[in-house]
Amino acid sequence: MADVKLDAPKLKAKDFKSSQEVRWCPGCGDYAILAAMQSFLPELGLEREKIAFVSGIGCSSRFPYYLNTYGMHSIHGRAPAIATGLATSRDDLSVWVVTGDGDALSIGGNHLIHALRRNVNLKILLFNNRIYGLTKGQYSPTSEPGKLTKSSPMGSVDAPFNPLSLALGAEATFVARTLDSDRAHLQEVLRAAAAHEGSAFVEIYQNCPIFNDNAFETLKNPESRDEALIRLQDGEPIRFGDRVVVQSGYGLEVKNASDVDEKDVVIHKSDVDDPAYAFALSRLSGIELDHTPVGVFRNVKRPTYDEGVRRQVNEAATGVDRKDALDRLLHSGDTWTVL
Amino acid sequence: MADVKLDAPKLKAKDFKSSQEVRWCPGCGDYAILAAMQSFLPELGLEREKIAFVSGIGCSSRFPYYLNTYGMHSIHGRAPAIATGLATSRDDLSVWVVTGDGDALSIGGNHLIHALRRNVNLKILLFNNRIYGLTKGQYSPTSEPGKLTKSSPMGSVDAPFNPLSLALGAEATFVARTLDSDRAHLQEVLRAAAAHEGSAFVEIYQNCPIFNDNAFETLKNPESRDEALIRLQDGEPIRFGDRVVVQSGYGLEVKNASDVDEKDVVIHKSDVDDPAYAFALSRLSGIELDHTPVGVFRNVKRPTYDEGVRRQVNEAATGVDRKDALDRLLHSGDTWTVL
Amino acid sequence: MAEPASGMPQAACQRVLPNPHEENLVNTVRQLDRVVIRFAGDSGDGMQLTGDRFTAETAKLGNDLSTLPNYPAEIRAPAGTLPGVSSFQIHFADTDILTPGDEPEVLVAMNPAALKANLPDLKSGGIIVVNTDEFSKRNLTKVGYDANPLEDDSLEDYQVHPVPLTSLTIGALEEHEVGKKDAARSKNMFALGLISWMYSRPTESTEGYLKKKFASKPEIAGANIAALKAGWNYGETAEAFAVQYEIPPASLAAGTYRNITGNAALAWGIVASGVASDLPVFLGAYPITPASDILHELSKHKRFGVTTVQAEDEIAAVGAALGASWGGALGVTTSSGPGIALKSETISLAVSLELPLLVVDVQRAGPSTGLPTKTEQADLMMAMFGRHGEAPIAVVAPQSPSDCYATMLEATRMALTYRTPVMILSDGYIANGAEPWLLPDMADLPDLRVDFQTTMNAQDADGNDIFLPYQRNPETLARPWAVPGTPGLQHRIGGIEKADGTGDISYDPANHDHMVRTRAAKIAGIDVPDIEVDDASGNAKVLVLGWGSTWGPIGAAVRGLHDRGIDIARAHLRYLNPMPANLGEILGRYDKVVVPEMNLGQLALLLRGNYPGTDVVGYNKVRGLPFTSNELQDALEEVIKNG
Amino acid sequence: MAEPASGMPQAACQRVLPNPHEENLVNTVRQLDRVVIRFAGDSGDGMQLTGDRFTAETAKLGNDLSTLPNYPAEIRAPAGTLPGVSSFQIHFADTDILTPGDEPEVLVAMNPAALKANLPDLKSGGIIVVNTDEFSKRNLTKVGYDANPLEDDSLEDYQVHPVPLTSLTIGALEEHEVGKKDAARSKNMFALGLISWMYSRPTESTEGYLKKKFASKPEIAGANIAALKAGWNYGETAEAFAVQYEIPPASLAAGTYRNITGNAALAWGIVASGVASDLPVFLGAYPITPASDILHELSKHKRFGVTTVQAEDEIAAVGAALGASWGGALGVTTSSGPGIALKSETISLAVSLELPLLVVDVQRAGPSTGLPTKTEQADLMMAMFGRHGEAPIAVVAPQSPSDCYATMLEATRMALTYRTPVMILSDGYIANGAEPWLLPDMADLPDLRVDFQTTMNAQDADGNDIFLPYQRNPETLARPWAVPGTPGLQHRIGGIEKADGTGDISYDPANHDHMVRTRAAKIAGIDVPDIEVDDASGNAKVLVLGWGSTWGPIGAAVRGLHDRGIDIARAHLRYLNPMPANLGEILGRYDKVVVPEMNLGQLALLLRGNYPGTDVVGYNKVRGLPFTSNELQDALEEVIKNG
Ligand SMILES: Cc1ncc(C[n+]2csc(CCOP(=O)(O)OP(=O)(O)O)c2C)c(N)n1
Ligand SMILES: Cc1ncc(C[n+]2csc(CCOP(=O)(O)OP(=O)(O)O)c2C)c(N)n1
Ligand code: SF4
Ligand code: SF4
Ligand SMILES: [Mg+2]
Ligand SMILES: [Mg+2]
Repeated sequence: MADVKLDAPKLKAKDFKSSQEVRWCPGCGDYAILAAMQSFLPELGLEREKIAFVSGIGCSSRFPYYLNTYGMHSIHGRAPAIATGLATSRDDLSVWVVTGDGDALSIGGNHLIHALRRNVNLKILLFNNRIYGLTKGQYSPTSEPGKLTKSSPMGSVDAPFNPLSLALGAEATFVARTLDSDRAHLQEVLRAAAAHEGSAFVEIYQNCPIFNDNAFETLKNPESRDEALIRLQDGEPIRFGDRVVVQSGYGLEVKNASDVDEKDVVIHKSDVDDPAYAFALSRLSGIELDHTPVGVFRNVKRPTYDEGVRRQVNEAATGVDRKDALDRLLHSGDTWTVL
Repeated sequence: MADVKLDAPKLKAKDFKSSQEVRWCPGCGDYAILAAMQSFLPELGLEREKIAFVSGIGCSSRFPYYLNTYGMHSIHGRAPAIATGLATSRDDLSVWVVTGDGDALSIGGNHLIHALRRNVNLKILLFNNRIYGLTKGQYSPTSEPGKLTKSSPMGSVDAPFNPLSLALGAEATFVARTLDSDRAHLQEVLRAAAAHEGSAFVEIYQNCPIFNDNAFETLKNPESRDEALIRLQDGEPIRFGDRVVVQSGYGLEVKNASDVDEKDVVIHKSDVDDPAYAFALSRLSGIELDHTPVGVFRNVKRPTYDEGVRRQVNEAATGVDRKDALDRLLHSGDTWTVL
Repeated sequence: MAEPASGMPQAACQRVLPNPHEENLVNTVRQLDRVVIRFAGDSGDGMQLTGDRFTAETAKLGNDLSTLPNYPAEIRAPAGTLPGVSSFQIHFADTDILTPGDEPEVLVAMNPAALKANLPDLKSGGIIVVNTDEFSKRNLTKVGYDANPLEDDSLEDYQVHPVPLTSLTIGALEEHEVGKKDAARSKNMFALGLISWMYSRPTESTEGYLKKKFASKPEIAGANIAALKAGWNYGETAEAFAVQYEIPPASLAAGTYRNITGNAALAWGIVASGVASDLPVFLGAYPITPASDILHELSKHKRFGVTTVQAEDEIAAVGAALGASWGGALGVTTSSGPGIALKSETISLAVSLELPLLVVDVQRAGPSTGLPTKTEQADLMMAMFGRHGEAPIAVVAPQSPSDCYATMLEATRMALTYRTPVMILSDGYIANGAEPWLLPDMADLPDLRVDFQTTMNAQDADGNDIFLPYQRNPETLARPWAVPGTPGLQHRIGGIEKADGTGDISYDPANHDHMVRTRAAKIAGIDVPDIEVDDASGNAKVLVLGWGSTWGPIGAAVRGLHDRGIDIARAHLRYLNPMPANLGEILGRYDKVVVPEMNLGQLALLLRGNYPGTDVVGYNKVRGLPFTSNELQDALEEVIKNG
Repeated sequence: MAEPASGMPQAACQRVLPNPHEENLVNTVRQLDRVVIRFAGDSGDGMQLTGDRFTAETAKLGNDLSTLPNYPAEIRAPAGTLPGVSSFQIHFADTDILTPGDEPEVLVAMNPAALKANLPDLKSGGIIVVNTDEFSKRNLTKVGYDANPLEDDSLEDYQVHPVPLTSLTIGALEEHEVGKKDAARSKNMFALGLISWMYSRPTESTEGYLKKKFASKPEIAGANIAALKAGWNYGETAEAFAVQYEIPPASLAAGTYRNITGNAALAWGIVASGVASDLPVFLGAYPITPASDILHELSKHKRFGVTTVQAEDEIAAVGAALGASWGGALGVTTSSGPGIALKSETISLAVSLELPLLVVDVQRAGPSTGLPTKTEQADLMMAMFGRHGEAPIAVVAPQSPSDCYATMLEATRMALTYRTPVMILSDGYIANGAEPWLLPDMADLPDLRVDFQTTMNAQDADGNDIFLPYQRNPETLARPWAVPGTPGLQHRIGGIEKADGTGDISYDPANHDHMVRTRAAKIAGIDVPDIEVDDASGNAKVLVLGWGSTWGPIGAAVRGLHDRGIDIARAHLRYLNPMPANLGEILGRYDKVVVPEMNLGQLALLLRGNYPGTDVVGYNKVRGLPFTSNELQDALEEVIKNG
């Protein structure tokens, strides 16, 4: 990927606004994410032309239209595949994928898990509103069981994915979660994702006021959020409100701080090689959001696919005169001459 | 699913042989799996017509042709989707999916993870030979990095999936692993899978003598297998040779038995609800097979998708005279009459 | 003969009969034979509900009618903007009608955006009822109006009725226990009342509807009803509204009617197919505009033994439907272009397996994402040929919203009788459009029950009974459907070429050729009714031949020509593959065959290819919109004139 | 003129010139103008290698030739069984030839399975060289021979040469340091030596080849060379082989030749396209028979800046290729029918994005999985129409293995010039067949370099420079290709309909119609060369028109007719969309146009549809096999006779 320099931004947020009128429903969480992104992008230290956004189809997938970078609004579910082609063939670009819970996890599930296992240098932002927004409100693979929608009038019987568990099961090297409404946190996570070499998978809880309003209210409402939202900080003990997180078997558990010996409080480390810890962390909250960690769950180094592919090509191609080599290729092996 | 009675088989292995000549390469691990299956099937206690096998495309996917049950050799990667339709609409059948590492994890990855999260009542047998057999030897999503094949003459740069980690990340309720060459163990696992209500995901290490010979030799060779193969037994401490498995952080670790206090040896339990333990177990061996657990990793109960769907339909449909109801449907809402 | 519903509000009874000499008097009633009205407002203004209620009132009055809702595309734009405009058009008449109308004659515009977006469609001289309260500076700028069009001469070609709808409504509800905001939200009912008065529609059924809808919030129900009545009374009393119109009932076939959209009729046709065949219905679907409503509708009808699976993608959706078909259900999958493209590999498998499968394509404008909310007919060639190998399937197309019901039953008959996938080509225009539907009698429901194979069907050389899964019915060429669970008939099927009869894998060249031809012959041999030609005079030299949703506009255009004494013959293709046996003969009768299509000439190419010698003239527009009958009338006249 | 290679083993020099009166003498040499030989054995017997070496020897001798390998289908059957048979056919002659030959005249059968599987194809009276060592009771029963066919009269119509190949080989290698098993494995080289003797081929190049191949195992090399020589000498000395044949060199165009398969030529054509355009090549592919070899071949050529990505499925493969195209690479994706079907939604996106994309379909027998190793031409209609919406793309088809190279360069020219997907329709017959190829001169490599957009291309109303991503080249209608990374040209593209020029999303009906027509016009306007007709006499009333791999068989059939003085014209379509501008005129010249296709008449339908008035007669067989020139000759004669 383009060499990301996270300093001295010379561009401003407004430089990343495109001429297109932004068209989401009033109050849609996508606005906040867009604003956060526009004011974050200068930090990349890249010229605008060095940045490419690829999206699928969905409300969220209109994102690229609103950024003054290169952008492709592709087809449903295929953005990770298309972006893989771009990122693999162009080492000078910063390639971002914007997708939704339906786009990434339903129709696009296969491309997502393969991009993650390959560790293609993509920053994948999954706007999870737990609903199909664009098609007007069917349940998605992250909707809660029993959800009443137009396509599930007696309640959905689908068990949802936990997107972070799925990503970890697919060998993701960078896995994070954040919230549309918390710009500072969102940008912190984007920063870490941008700095990661390889696939960075970021789940962003996004409110859809029209079809799934307040899905993440527990994490936003001042009355409940302190009990529910866990901000992960690398190297710091995991505490929130008067609770702490401790190990329990192979997983994690929430306890009252007062019941726990300080040394038993889990110290968050995103760089552990074994994904078991991050997986445990991903199980701390399920669909109910009762104890929901946000921040970077996992951030480890592993060779990237695109770099590996390019290295082989570069090794083989260095110093080759292509036309001459083609002539030799054609004449290789058994040939004969007619005079 | 059809009520599986695991007793008093009245049919014999030969009753499950079809008239078709079996056509795999000599020495292919698929033969052993077929033989094991044919002698296991009578144990289901079901008439042959109550069993259906659905496969995709690949050497492994020819499996249904050789069984005297109902069978569909479908298209590449789609067996879990097709089987979902069958299993959801027919509660009286025992539905099995046979697939390969390419079929299930490459092209079919999306259907696989969705079948697992939904917990559709399917027994999914993934014959993992870590290669594309049928198309003559390209690397697969389970091949080792650096693998030299026709499509990777400089070595593959793909990082592989760990199929069990992926399944667990996708919320699988039953996850197991076994070996083509160990009929007793294979059948034990099939038995457990058959008894499980919901999706049972079974990875079977299968030798492809033609394109990836001896991929699992470490686990088969008498000289190495005692050091490498870990047979999981529910309720028993995990030991193999003179080694034992102990917890280490959120994961597991192999130690010399002599260095470990007996009480620290992990007792295997497949029925823990938190998948973190099974996930840790799945990470014990990577692509190198140095410490490879076989047996049932996870086996927990969760409502099945097909049952949920049927319950809603049955609830709604009970006692309904369809023709009469149709007439009423047509006449519902605003109507008017022209005389 | 329709019986006009009674029960109009009091005031309506005091109307004066039309008097040509007193045209300008208050409350003149004038007779019309037809009118096209469009309600337009912001997405939040409730225009669809307004239109629906006006439709219901009109239907009860016995007019024939046709409607077309028009939702904002794809995204929810901010209030008051052009992309946020939602509209509903209704055409009703005293004769049977075929389309929702080319140009509205009446436009109800709830805000500047609605006026701006819809004005270009309005007939010159048409009536505009406009909510002046919304014409604030801010709202005008939002849509790019430099000046207030109500205040300059830009609307001088129209009859403009400026009405402060919002404030009148708020005023009328002052004594009701609702907040100002809720009061303002009832302005659509005020507008409905006013237009109902203008066109002499009874509002009683709407009152009932509102009471039911807001049963748990009686104050809201009350406010809406009050607004409705206030609107009516405003028409009655305001001097501005000099004329009231009456459109006498149409003489329609006797029976019970309802208004129905294409997607609803299609879903009900699927339900009816399950009933008629006595099979459980299994729908595998993935949401996509404009097909999602079929999934939504069917999800509600589990009581008919209808299972709906919202799959992870379209490939899974068709796969699950095929798996269910194998298991003996009526397997159905519904989508639109992009999804159908994805299903093609699996449909090819279904061709090879020779199992019944219903594939509904509600076409939208393409290529790629295209214009998801706009209509088009450009998937015909994909339906015919969009699969690898020789993979023929049956293709049918409904011609109007209500026709979807019967077309689905026909598709089911074909799928079950011939054990084949059948593609049903609807489109966005049919899907969302609505028209009155004469409800069929249950006694006429066809018997589509299937004989599943339960016994051996052949003998081997030694005289043992055996089962041949590809032994064909000599008449239909269909193979036996022996579902898993049937004792003794265990067999294996798959996508590799099979020996005819045994179904065993076969690499025999002669067998492959035979199977390719047999599958083709099976589809070609499907029994489809002859196509009928409407050539009243018998003197026509030109035939106009359409398919699918162009039925209405073509019909209206042809009627226009006939009314003007111009000869033209007309036929409409419901069966696209195979085509009716008499089609060649029919085509041969005419000098020219005009084929209007909302694509670049797909049926035209098929006709030229399959019926050499036919002089096919395409009329093609790909605007995401249905044809207007006027443009068609002109185009047809042109062809007729040019001989 | 070919220069026959020298260096035959000693014995070969002592040949006796043909003497008609001494025909039965030992070592008579007879001249032939052509011969078709098939080597057949078990998959493990090395028949492909044997055939390849014989081909190399023959090529060096200056004969023209054409070859066709035939691998077992799909699965590896146990040794000695019918499904395990592998064969290699070569046709060589003293003139230029067009096909690998209808029927072999010589069959080398290494075991009973090979005899049984191939005998039906052998020309009556043909020569059989058979390895008697393998005709054990067990092996015979394995393939269903009740009696040993070498011992009853079942082969009396043929000239049978029973040779204990295995034991002779083992015997010949007694003094070599190889085990008996390795010795026996050299029996294919013994057979090659024998047949090389029979047809006077030099074995020197094979010796060199073996030394190189087994450089690290000199004892194996030595054993193989000894077996080769032993075979040669056996022919020379064994009385059974009375006649030796000579096929003089053909007079071929001067230059350097090599033998090449279609898949290799296609891969090299892709490499050459990268060189000619000076673009990096990016292949996204998923393995599938018979296309995988293109992926394999390209994977070897990273030195040309060729990136190959083995994707997780076909959708990802084409997606990645499209992503790379967007980034400025030459994006390519290769597959066969089932995979192409899956790619269709993404190709439709590429149509909308108007980016270059090469899509190779190596057709195989369908529908569904069909017969993966067998050839067919039944994807033409899918190539033309297998996408939702009006989504036209260019379609071309190579006509022979070596022609794949030039066809790929042409496809690249079209894709880059017009910024469009191009479908290349190869098939299994071309893919695996091989023929000599006169190597092109690098100086003739076309210049396919592209002008990427790097500057603004328009001005806005205020006179500011702006970039319009859909501003078209007035001649080609292509839009600018401004790749990410280009400063100042940031823009967004997508699958929703775009306003021409700005590329902004547009729901405007008129714009949509305009864009649909523009995309169609762009493809219709692609500059393709006129089609050439071979109508030597100028008297032909019948034209035979083919496309793709039927080129060889049709050519041979036409030559046969011409040789017999029968008039027939011939043309072959490389450009299927758009078709050459002069095609209509050409078709118009003939009373009848015969279109032979390995499908049920797909091109025929297009011709009838696009060129009304043409009397198209289809000749269709769908057997998974190429046509034989004999059957075509008969069929054409029939049409000519019946006027
Ligand atoms: C092949 C295909 N199938 C279906 C659709 C319809 N579709 C568009 S977006 C979408 C789901 C959107 O949900 P999500 O990805 O969660 O995005 P959101 O709108 O919620 O941001 C669907 C089903 C499509 N455009 N293409
Ligand atoms: C749509 C499609 N793409 C590709 C193929 C070709 N194909 C058939 S099987 C296969 C992979 C087989 O590998 P695996 O699933 O591991 O099975 P194995 O042969 O190893 O048992 C491929 C790529 C196909 N048949 N269909
Ligand atoms: S539907 Fe929901 S997700 Fe989509 S734009 Fe509206 S609020 Fe946002
Ligand atoms: S190729 Fe490998 S997996 Fe396939 S049949 Fe042969 S040995 Fe088995
Ligand atoms: Mg969503
Ligand atoms: Mg495999």
